[in-house]
Amino acid sequence: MVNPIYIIILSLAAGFLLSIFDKSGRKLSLIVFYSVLTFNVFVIADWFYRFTVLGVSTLTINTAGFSAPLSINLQLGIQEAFVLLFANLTGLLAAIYLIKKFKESNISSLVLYLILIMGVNGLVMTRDLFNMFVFLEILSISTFALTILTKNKKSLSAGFKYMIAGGVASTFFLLGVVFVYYFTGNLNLDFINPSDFTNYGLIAIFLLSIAVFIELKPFPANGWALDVYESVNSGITSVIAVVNSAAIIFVFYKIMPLLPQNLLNIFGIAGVVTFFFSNLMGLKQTNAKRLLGYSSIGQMGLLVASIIYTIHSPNKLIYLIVGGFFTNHLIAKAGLFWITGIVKKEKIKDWGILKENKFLLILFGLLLFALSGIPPFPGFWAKWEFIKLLVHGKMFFVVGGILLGSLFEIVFLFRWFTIAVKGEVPSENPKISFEFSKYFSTTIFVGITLTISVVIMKYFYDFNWFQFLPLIAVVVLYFLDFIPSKIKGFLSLIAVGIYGYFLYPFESNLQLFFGIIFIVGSAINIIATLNRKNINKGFYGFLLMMIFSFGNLLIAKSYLEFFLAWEFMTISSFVLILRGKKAQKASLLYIIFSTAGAYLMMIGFSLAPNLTSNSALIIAISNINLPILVTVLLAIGFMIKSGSLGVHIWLPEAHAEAESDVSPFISAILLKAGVFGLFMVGISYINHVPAFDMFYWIGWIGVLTAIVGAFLASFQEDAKRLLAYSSMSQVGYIVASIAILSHLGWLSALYLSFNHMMFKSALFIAIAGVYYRTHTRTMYEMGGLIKKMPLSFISVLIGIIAVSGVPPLSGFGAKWLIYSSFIERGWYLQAGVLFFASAVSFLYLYRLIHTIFLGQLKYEHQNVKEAPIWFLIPQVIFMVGIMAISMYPNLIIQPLNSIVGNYFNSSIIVDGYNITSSLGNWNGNMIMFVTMGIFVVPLIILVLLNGRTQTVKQFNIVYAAERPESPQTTHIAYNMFAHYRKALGGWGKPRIWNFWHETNEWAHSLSGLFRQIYTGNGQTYILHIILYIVVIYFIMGV
Amino acid sequence: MDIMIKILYAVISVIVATVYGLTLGGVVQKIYARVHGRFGPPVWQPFIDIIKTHGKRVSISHGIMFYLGPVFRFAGGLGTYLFIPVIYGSVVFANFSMAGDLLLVMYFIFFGQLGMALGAGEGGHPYSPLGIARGLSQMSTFELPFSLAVIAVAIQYDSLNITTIVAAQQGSILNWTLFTNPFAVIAAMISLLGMNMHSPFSLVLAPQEIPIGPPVEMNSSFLAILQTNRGLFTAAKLVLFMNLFFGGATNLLIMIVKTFFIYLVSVIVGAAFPRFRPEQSFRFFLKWPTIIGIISIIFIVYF
Amino acid sequence: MIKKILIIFAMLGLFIVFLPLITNFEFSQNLSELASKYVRGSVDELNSQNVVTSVIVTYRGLDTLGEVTVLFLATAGIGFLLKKKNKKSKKRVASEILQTASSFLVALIVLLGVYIFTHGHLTPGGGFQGGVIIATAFLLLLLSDVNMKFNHTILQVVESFSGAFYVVIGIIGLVLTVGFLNSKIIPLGEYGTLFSAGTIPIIYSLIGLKVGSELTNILDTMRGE
Amino acid sequence: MIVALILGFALLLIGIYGMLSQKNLIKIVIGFSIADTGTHIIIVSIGYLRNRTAPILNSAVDISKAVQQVVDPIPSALVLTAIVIGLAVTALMLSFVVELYKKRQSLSIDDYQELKW
Amino acid sequence: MISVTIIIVLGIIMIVAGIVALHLKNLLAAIITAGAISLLASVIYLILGSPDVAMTEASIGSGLTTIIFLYALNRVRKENKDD
Repeated sequence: MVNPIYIIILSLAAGFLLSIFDKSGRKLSLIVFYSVLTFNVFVIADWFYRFTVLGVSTLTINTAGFSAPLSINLQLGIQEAFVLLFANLTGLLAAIYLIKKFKESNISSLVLYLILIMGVNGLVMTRDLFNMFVFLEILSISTFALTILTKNKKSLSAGFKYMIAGGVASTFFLLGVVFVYYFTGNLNLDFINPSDFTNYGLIAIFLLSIAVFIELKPFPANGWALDVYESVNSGITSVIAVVNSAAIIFVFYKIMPLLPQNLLNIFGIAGVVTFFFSNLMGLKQTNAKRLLGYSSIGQMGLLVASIIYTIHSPNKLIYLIVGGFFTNHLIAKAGLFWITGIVKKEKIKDWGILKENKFLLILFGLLLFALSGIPPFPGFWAKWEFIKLLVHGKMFFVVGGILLGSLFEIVFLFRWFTIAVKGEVPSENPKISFEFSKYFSTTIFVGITLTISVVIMKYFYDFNWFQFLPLIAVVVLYFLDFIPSKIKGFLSLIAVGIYGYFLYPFESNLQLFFGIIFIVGSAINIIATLNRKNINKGFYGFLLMMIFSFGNLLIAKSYLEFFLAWEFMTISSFVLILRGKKAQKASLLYIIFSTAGAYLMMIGFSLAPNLTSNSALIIAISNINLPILVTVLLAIGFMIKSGSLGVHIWLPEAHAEAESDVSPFISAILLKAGVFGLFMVGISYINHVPAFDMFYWIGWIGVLTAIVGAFLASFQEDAKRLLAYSSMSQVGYIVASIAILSHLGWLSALYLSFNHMMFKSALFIAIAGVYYRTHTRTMYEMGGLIKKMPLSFISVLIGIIAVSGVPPLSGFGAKWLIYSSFIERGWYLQAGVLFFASAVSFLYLYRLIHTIFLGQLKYEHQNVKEAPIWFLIPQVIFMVGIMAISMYPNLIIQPLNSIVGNYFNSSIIVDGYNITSSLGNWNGNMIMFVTMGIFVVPLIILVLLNGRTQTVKQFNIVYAAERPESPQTTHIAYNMFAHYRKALGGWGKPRIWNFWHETNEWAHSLSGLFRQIYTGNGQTYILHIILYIVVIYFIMGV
Repeated sequence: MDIMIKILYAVISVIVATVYGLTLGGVVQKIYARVHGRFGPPVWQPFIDIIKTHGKRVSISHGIMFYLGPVFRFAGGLGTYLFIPVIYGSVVFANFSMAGDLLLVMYFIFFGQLGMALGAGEGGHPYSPLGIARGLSQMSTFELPFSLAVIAVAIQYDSLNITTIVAAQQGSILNWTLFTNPFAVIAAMISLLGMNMHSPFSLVLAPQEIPIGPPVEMNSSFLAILQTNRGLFTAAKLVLFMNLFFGGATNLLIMIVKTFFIYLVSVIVGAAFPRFRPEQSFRFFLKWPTIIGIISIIFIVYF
Repeated sequence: MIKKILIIFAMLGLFIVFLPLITNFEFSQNLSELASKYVRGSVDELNSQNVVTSVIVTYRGLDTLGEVTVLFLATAGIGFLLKKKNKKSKKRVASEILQTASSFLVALIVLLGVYIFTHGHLTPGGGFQGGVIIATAFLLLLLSDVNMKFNHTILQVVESFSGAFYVVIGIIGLVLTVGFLNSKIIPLGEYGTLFSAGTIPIIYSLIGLKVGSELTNILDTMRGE
Repeated sequence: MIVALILGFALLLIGIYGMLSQKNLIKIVIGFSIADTGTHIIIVSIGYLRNRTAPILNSAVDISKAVQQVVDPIPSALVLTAIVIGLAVTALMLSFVVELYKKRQSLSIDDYQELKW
Repeated sequence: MISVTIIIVLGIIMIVAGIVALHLKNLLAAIITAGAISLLASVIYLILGSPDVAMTEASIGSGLTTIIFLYALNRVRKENKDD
């Protein structure tokens, strides 16, 4: 137990003597330097341990032999210890990071650094206002001087701007301090009574607080900070962004009790405004460090807002929210700044270099994920609880600002990430030099953030290992990554099997049904991935993570568990999509839309009433009367995931650009997660029908999705894109059927979901096989492959028949159910549009099979072989499945009937194989046999009558005027439905795409517009500060 | 034994329909010729054609799908026909209509078209996919008014069961859908023009543009099957229309009379109008008949 | 132009912010409670005549330590920033009379400085003022002899050790468990004499030395070559 | 002494105005220094009590009544610290100015805008 | 009363000096003028009963700061001459 004042003493003594030590060599001074920094960390860590675990009470340290207020006193409590622990740790690690610099540079740099850290400790612990000013100056001056650790024109001018801004701020702080003394006769925080500030006395407190607030870099008075972040050495920047900020935010926290409520409110809003605008302006930023600067400033704004808005909450919540934001920002930002120093690429577009260095890329990714508030990192929990708190406080504008700001942040952070993973390696300096110290610090921080994440999950939320499972999967497979891909594939298959076994006893059959889609469907699809060669680092980890999060969705017992699984699903699928060769843009779109959806859901869940039972959410929700707003928000969130019209534009990109054996997962299974969610909303809805019939509109959206998806699919040249739009269209049917909210409707939705899972998996895998052999997805580059890949052809044939709904295959059942339910419900026009969509679907289905398998074989494909066995196995399984339920529809209709029977009274009569609705009937079995009969009989006749038929070679086209020369000119495939597009005229314009494109452009233009205020002129920045002070003063209105 | 009798009846029914359909084709050829001022082929010309093409010495196949294409096509025609109760009250002509309802029939129409398209596709002739692309596009457009009309009918009779629909139209000529729901009938009849692919909607076979269209590579027996199917399929469609809109038929004669006149409508229109360009055709179907179809639904729901 | 208008707005705004502080200002008639305690305590507890000194060195000793640190940082920062150039500049010889006179004066001025910081607890002034005066003495040397070179090692040693001793005196208080920077760790002496007020004169002397050497250093660095 | 207070604020405003309006880096620092002086005057004038003497309790002051006779020592103590800190900051600023000038041979703040947006 | 008058007179001089210092083209003169402000300020401190502050301001504020300013100016000028 060391008195923490020794931190100050030792640092000072060492600082004073360091230049003397240096006379006998740099080694000695370095040893002293690092020992002191380490000492600081240990002292504080020891105290932190005492406070948290042993429950020691807050420590007060008097100086000069007098007690406060006579003398200056320091205080070390759990909060101080928490802040200081991270500040000192960051200080130490940043120093380690900078070791090379410290070895070379002037001894003064060590002195400055050491005293900077001392200043932070003093600033956090002191309770005296003027002492705070002194420590603030110590901190500022050492920082000013350290900005030129790497001296160049940029860092010098940035440093100067920083100085004059800091100078102005401290002048105001000083004024505030003396006027506080004038009004209260005291300088010690513990002895100042906020009620002494009557009327214009508030100005004193205003000056004090605004000065601190300016130091926290509020928008727009923060240009100087951005310049500093951009130009200063990464190690020092991390200290400024993290250690200094931590200290100053704590100062703000300390003086907060003095502030009147209206000023607090203003600061809260100002924090949110800062968060929003800095993230908005980050959109257009291309310089890596400046981008981090924007993010950093934004996070500080968020932190301020979170401190202000949580002030009246229980301690545990404050720790989680403020502590979460705090550590999250601190660690992630420091780590990212360090990485920018390692990578040494100013422009974000050059960051493709990172993919050469996998370890660094993982660190980068983890830190970036942490910064974006993705589970399990602390920011996620903080955001969840914070939004919940704000929503309960009805502060919707604040919520909107924060979430929109977060979305912008996601955009630029993930853009950066995708560039790092997929971008081009810059031609000059294509190697990242290795420096152990730099890697060391960054790695430690990543480790710490992961530890904190686990601590939060374990101790704040008490999740069980099942909820951890997606993460465990990633970690375990990360360590098994050296194993060849095939073995990992088998292991994954086994793992999914075991997982399914443990998952199995479900509380309801609906869960079981989706469990089959999610788990069994995934398992079969995994077989296709066994075709992978080599190692395939990271693939199976994220695949398992995704599959396990699907399963966890089913058994989630609370909103948070559901949302957690949902986020895990999003992240893992994002990473999987990103693995595709050109998936940079696609994955970015995906994550942006998913996040937007997730944010809506977050608000929705926050608004939802508490659950009353301890069942899985899908069951418990039936007793919950969701307000209409919640229903809308959740529904939009789920519909984004299922690619409904308007928010579908991520879908084709993601499906098309993902690796070809990943696409089936996305289409066949991931989209069903959205469907599952919609069912959840529906279950609550049917039990508590609100005044506003929202599902009517959802129904229309589903219907329009179906038709637009079908049309879009028809105009694609890319096979996977075609299938993607087809998925969109099919899920449109499902969404519309759910929206019917009737027995028949839900029956159709479930039936189609199951069917779609099978035939779309089969189709995607078949196309994967074709792609594997031909290396192209562009359909007109193929043709005639039926002769080379007959099995794939059969699979596609069965697949498209099932999709199209032509009897006798199971697709017809879906169509029959859907139309029956629509007409029964009275949604006639919708049914008509669906009919149309269904007819249009023939266009793309024929196009798919014709342009790939029929027509003229290309010369370059003369030697392609049938798809590998691993692709064929799952296809066969799905074929068998489709045939089985086609022939014996009862296999599926019976159980579905009983599932839906839990929610609605059954409206169909199942008699043998005959299914009768109020409108008509359908006997799948009989249809199958009749069809077989009428197919076989003519076939036999033909074979008997036409024994002389001879098969001719390619190009022996009998009735062509000329013998065609090249397959390219003979194979009609390109822009096959050009005339249709022409007929559609103005309807064929990509309006929705244009809309989002324009939105994007607008956001970037706004970003460009707002950042014009940062003229780069130090004087203008001062003007901003002064104007900011004046404006806040007038808003406060004393 | 029951099933054998059923099959026997079905065979009879199919043969009758095929013969009738082919004859109808011959008659229409004749009418066309007379309208054009020619003498025209005999009404049994279709039968002669079938036998002749079948007798061709050279028979060429481009592959398995090409081989199966005509089979699919014929099966489609058969199926469509077999799932329709042809004559109200008749056991022989009830076919397999108990297997499903109107929706089944509508979707079974696609079966043959899809199969044919696949077979033609493998033929490798550029005209085939051109024709199919046109055909599928046009099909999607005329399906829209047709489906609206069907929905209107379903609303009207609160059933999708063809037998039920026919039963509801019995008793008086005024019970026919034609009179109770005229808009639906108009929409459907316009669709029928497209379905029958007569001028001005003869995009698929379009003689001067893509001669013959999809079946361009079909020869000998393959072509013969297609020609047979053309008769059966035409009959099936006409019977379906008769059932839905014109009160059905209680005996063979009424059926022949009614279907003939239904067919005549498209023939007359075909003789009077020149062929549309593809996009004109698509746009046409998506405009007027669709509007009429929507009107029919509104009409039946609100009046 | 827009900027000018904004500046005027800003200034006007600031004026309005400050205005209530001026218009409503009332001079208090009595010392605040805290100040009264300081005044009394300076006599009763610290035995120091100069209350300001008591406050600076003892009561708010931590501030002063920080203040010294700030100056130290500035020295370090300036040294870090303005690295010496080894460029030869034109020699300019000052007159001999000036040099001799200044050497003589330096001793006197240093003596004055020492007087001021040792008497900080009795008269106005103290470590900082004394330190500045010492630095002025060296400034005189710098001005009279352009080529004057200080022995930086000595400066550094003085600076470092005076600072370190200051801290050590603080620690003694901690070790004796009466608190960091407690000035009562040695006898308080007789009121009003040089050796009174506990460690105040010692600390002020150390501060004086430190400040003097630091400022000399700053001046030397700023002067450049 | 309200006059001193007004003077202090006036100097503060003049200094800030100088920082905002002057292009020359050295003048900006001068402005800062003037503002600093202004602040110090404000602080001292806050501590002033009418008709009282300096808080030095030598023979001129009755020690027992010292509390009624001296001005507030706290602001003086604070100002002392503030002045030293002001010096430190000013000196550091000036060395920045010198270095900046070395890099670009200009004293105009408008010439140092390469970092922006 | 005398002290108030002195402060007013000094104050006016200081304010004028402040404005002049900012507007002087000659930097040397500007620095000296600014130094004078500090010097006058120390007189005011003396009047306000703070001899400690007065000493400090005189030595640091007006003395040392001005010298540092001059040195900085000198360096800048030398830099200019060198090139």
